[in-house]
Amino acid sequence: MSKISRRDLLQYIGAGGVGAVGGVLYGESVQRNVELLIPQVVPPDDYSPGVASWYNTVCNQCSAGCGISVRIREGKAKKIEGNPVHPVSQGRTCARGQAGLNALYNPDRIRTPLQNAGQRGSGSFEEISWGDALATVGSRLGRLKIENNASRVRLLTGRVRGRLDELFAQFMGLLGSDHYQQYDFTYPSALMAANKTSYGTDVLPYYDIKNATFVLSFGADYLGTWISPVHHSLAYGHLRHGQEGRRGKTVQIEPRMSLTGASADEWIPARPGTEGLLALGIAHALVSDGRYQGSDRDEWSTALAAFSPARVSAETEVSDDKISQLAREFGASAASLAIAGGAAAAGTNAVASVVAVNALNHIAGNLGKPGGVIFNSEQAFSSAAASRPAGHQGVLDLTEAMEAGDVEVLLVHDANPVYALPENVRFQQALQNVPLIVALSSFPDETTEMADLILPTNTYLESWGDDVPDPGVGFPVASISQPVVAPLYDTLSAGDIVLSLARQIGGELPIRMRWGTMEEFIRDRWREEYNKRESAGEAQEFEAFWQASLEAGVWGQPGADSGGNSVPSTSSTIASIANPVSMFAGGESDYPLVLHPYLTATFLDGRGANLPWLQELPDPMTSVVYGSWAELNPATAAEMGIKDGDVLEISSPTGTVRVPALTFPAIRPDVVAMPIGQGHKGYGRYAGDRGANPIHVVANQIDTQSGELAWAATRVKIKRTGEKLQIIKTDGVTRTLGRQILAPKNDHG
Amino acid sequence: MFDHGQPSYAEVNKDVLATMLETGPKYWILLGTTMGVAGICFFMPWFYQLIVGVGAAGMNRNAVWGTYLSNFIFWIGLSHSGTLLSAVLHITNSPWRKAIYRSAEAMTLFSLMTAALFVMVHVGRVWFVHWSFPIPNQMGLWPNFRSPLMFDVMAITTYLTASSIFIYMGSVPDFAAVRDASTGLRRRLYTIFSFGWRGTAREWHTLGWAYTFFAVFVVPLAVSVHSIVSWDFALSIVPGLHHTIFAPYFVCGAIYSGTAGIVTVMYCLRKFLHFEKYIGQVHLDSLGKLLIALSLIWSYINILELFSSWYGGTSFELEALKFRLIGFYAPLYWEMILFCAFVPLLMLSKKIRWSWNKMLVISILINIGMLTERFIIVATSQPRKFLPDAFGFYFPSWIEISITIGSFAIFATLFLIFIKWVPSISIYEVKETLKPLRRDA
Amino acid sequence: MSTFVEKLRSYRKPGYYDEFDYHWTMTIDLDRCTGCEACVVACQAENNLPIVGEERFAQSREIKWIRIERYWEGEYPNVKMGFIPMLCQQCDDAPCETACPVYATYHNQDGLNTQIYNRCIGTRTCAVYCPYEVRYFNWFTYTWDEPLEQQLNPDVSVREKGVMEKCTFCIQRIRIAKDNAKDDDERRVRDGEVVPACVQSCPTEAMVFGNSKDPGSKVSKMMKNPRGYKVLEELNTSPSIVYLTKAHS
Amino acid sequence: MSISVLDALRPAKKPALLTLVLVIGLFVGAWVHGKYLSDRSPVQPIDFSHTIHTTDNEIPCQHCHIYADTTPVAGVPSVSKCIGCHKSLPDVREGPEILKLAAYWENREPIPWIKVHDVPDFVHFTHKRHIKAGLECQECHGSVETMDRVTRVVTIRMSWCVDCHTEKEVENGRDCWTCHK
Repeated sequence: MSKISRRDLLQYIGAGGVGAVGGVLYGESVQRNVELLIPQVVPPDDYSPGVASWYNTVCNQCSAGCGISVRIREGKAKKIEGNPVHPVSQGRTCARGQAGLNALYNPDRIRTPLQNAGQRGSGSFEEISWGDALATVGSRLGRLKIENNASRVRLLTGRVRGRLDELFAQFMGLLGSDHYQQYDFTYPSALMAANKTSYGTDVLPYYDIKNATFVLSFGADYLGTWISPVHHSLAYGHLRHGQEGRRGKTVQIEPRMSLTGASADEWIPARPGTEGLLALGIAHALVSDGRYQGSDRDEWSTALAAFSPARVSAETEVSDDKISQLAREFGASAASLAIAGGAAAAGTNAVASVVAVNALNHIAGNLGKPGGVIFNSEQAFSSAAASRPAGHQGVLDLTEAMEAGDVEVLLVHDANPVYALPENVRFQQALQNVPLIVALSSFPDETTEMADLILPTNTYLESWGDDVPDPGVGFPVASISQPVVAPLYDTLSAGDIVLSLARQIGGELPIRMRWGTMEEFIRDRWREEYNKRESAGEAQEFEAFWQASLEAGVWGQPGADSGGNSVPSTSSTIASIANPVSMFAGGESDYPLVLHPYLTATFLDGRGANLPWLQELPDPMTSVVYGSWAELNPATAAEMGIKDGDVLEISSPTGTVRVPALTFPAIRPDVVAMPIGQGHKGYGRYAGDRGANPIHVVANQIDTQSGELAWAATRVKIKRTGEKLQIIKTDGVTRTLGRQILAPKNDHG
Repeated sequence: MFDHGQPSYAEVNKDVLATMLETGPKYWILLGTTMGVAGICFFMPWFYQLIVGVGAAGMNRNAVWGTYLSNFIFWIGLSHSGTLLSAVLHITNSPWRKAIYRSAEAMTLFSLMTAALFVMVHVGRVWFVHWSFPIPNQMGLWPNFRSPLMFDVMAITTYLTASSIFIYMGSVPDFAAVRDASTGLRRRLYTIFSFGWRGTAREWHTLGWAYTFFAVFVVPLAVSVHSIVSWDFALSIVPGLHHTIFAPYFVCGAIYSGTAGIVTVMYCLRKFLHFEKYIGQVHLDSLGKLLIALSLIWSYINILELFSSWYGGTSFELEALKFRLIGFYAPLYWEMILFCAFVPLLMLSKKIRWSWNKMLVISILINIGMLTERFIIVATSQPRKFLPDAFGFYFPSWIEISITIGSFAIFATLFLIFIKWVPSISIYEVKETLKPLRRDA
Repeated sequence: MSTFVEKLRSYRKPGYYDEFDYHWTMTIDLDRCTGCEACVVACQAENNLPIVGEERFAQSREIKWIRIERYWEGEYPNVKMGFIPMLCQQCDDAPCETACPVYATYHNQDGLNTQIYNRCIGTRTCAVYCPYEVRYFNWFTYTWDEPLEQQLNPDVSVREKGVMEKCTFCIQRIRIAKDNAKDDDERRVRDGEVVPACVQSCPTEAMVFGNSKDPGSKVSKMMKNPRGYKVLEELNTSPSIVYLTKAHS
Repeated sequence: MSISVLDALRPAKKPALLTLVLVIGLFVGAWVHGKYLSDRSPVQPIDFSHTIHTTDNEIPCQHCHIYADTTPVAGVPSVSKCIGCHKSLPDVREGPEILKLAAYWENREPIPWIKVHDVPDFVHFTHKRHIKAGLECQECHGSVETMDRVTRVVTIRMSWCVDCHTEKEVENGRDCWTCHK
């Protein structure tokens, strides 16, 4: 090789050097970022990194009171599942229950106490400290108490049971105000009132779907939204294939097919508002066929004489044959069960309709036997079980009082009446007459937005509490709700807020409400219950009982007498048989269609709309996500020239909403159905401002017997606006096109 | 053979080399334009897509394949006639091949490259695309040799390699001609390119032998490549794709579109590089006849495909067929039938077959039809498979449309660069066709 | 020659295994399924499925490893609705497995159809080949609004853009169950010890999960039900999910 | 002018050689970085010596890394664990590093140790199984007991894991879902 010159050598060295530096830089650039190992300062006793632990508590996504287990890893909640030992949920959950984690980790949660910083309802708030916030409310309440004006303080909550309800009641009582109301759109007022009429007691009986062989449901969407869907679903599974060689049958009577209707063997679209009449028609057929053998047989014949199948058939648009077939099956089934709910219990005839269904159960002899209607004995933890009415009447009274200027301080906890009341109740306008509105809430919503002061509450996964499921499960049961994670933000549980307010107000309140925290209060109450049951209640033993209950999340006495067979007197049932026909707001000529708002399994009365998993969950019947729609029978739509996505203007006598149309094969041609749940204004980013809220256009009609809002008794007219809106749905073609999808290939055809 | 009288050997050299050695401003403007379009329409949207994800395109959960894949098949198809035609005609000793085969082969090469680019654009994580090659790696993993995509990788890389060698080998004597006609750096480069070609009898003999060997080798390869591309589809069980006819269908379609592509390229070469002397009516006429034959085969296979769908009688195939014939994309389907089955029949008339302008239009129409065909294959079948509830719909996004346009610019750019580096007509083979008349005269 | 044929036959066997170790199988009773979609949310929670947003839904780019399909029958008033939960069928002759050029999906010794996210290059061929359309592609890298990311399951990888994903029968739960079984004197996983999130949540107990190689397991018994069938059986994909068709009283 | 290829290539010789040297340099640089400059041996917030603890004082690994045989994570000892011993060791109470530890304890702050062995998020490694299979810590971590500052001695690569699984005939050890899920 020739000699390398000095100059060349330098060039080679330079190239090599540049290369080496480049190599090092490359190595540096592809190196992973430094990760840290953060040890604990002091590890908690039950801490194991990378291993999950489970804590049991109670679901608060609806009022069913399911026990849940929450999977925790490294202090964070990862997954909600049913608590296997809890008699209501038995290890199962529904979609809403699963989505509870979205509530806990919701990015829109209120993180500190807030004070209104602009005009009321403008939505501009500024942060204040807990001390200031509690002092403001406490001093105001204290002053009213001293002035003996405490009745000008009102407390409105969502459906609250257990010790929290007791604490609220005690607080208001000590304050000197008896105006503590609950409001829950889903509260079954009509059912309660009808049961009072039929059985003399306004409790929810246990509907034993599990052991029934024939379930006749009048509008009750028991698998999706009604009372205790998870428990009913478990029972439904058992009814279908729980027992060898027996498959229970279900029939659903409703104008628009619900989730339950889709699973039923028969779906019967009776004319809206005539469900009770149909029940009486079936009862008539049962009695006239001689299937009823009670001593008061003749009286029943007389009472039902007016409801001959011919007449009922004409009014309900259900054929004679169908009525007698239903009567036959209902009477002949080993264990038949009739239940009423949903739209059938939301007309102006709500109570009369439910009473008619109760009569049907009575005639078929379904009371107090397995597979029928079972009455719970006096509950364990009786004080906690006392159910405070959460119906419409209370909130109407409140509105009236506010309009009259009788309310000086309104405390709202976990209720959203601005959203969940018809617009012509004028609740939002009445709020303007209240000098101080205090909202106890975890999330911003339409009602919270109207508040002067927001006290942010823990979610149920961060709070102490307890609950007795309503209806019971046939034996004494109580569940404990415990915080499964530490509070994420500077928030307090509602119970702790009340206790702090009591201390703030002073006087006898802190003496009578002596507990430092909600946890202490719950423990104290449970100790009392324990002592009541175990005569020699040593502290050591209670501690063991308490730990065991906490671990299990539930306490129960499955062996205890359920009292299921004790049937209350039903003598008044006959007397209460009336002609149950619903009166609709709006004349048929001006308003040709009946509005059928329905609760959805995802949002219920709209409370689930801020949870992204539920927004992204396709509607079970239509697969629509993110938005609302109005369902029309294809024939009706074709007649009016309406196509999917045409924006409709739906007008009732009291209001108008705009919503895109969607044809739906399983709805009566004279009905337009709308899901409840969307149409929020200010319920966080996921609820957004999408869709429309059908409750707003419902006329404020009242069922006279129960005071319940007759939300299914409004007629509407629809008009095309000419606009188009894309309805986002996940379904493609919803016909099988003869493919082997739902059943094996049929060799014969 | 020659429309404007036979040129002399020197004229051939001069005419062809002039296209390489003399570059006017028009060329630079054209090159700048195509590069600009490629950059703006292809690479910018692609980089955007790399950053946000393939979601930038219009595909969705029901239609996970889209325009990128249909363009991939289109470009693979376009690659087909070049090398294949050249090889077949070489073996069958058709003299009219000699003036056109170089650019036809270049077309093959560049459309293969464009097609490979579409693979890159198509996949979700292009930064890991090397995992589909069987190369040693720190994970100790092999690719999956059962996968039709793996067959594809193999087939296309082999085809690309073979085609490159084929075109290069055929160009060596011409590189030597360039070398001899130039000085300086260019001379140096072409010295390297021409491997020291001196034109001895032995060299000619070896070249001839090797060239023929490769011609024979490339033919089955080309047939296999598009068969394998068709298996990407046919090996699925998707209604409308799971057809045994697919391999011949794709091969035929590929040659068809490629031949039409050659006509387009011929027109451009003749027009812009002034090759009127060398590319004449005989080429046009022969290509026209070939196109008619291919069009008839293509139509026949199409009819067969419809027939077997209908005759199979399953709900899946019938539904797919129905959607294709009268669904949303039916206008495109009928456009394809018009352009690929009926328009070519016009060439039965000699008047049309002999007109450069009319043939240009027809050739472009055929390729539009073929582009549509590929789009229809992708867009009408796999969004609508077995479960009606999961039926979906595909419509390309502007990014996909832009990248499609950009791909033509990339092809044009590569071709423009090619004509300045390689004699776009084979000098020595054209000379072979000259009758040694002049020398006598 | 005969050895060659034998070799060829063994090659034809699903997943090359002479025998599966476990054969995880699911039965879904359509007569119990009410379409409530608890399973859909349970899956989303367990497997870190992204919240894709309204716009992505409008582009049908949602990711739901299990979805409920709806099929109407008849016309008003004699109209019926059929729900069918659709998730990866874990086919023993899976069309998707042959498609992947990089082996990101293959059959494992438990009869499961795997999906290795970090191996996937995103050709999406598997999704085209899948007749059940249960493979979902990450068109984007999805993020969670703070603090929703605190819910993410640390046992499951969060997928990035360009990657295919699908139901795994909750492999992380199977692994934990096997892990526990191994600790416990290297015993086998017991029936009912492991269930995927969807099965666990199902309020009507329509879904049953277990090892079909164990003749005593609940799932083996359910599979013998005369109502049993496999969706699109004619395609011969040998799914590991047996559906029980609706019955009539 | 010559038509020899070699002649034509001659001017390219030097640039080609320079490029070659550059490329070799790149590889050398990358190798040096990986071997000596990378995060194999990061400087920790406290200059903790495994030699003193493990070799000199014969403390077994799992005395401090208590979770190794029961959970996926070996676990670094909590600050309370460190201080628990050191409180009762007056001899070394005044050492500068011990004072740092004491300061962390006073402030109830965790010590931000830097990870030496790290795998990507899509690898679900579990210590428990490896310990229960009878592997010594040293097989992967090297002789930590002799290190004053922990150094990563292995390059954690998939083939390294798989080779061991293959060699030891781990049950289903080559199923991808063993580690990736």
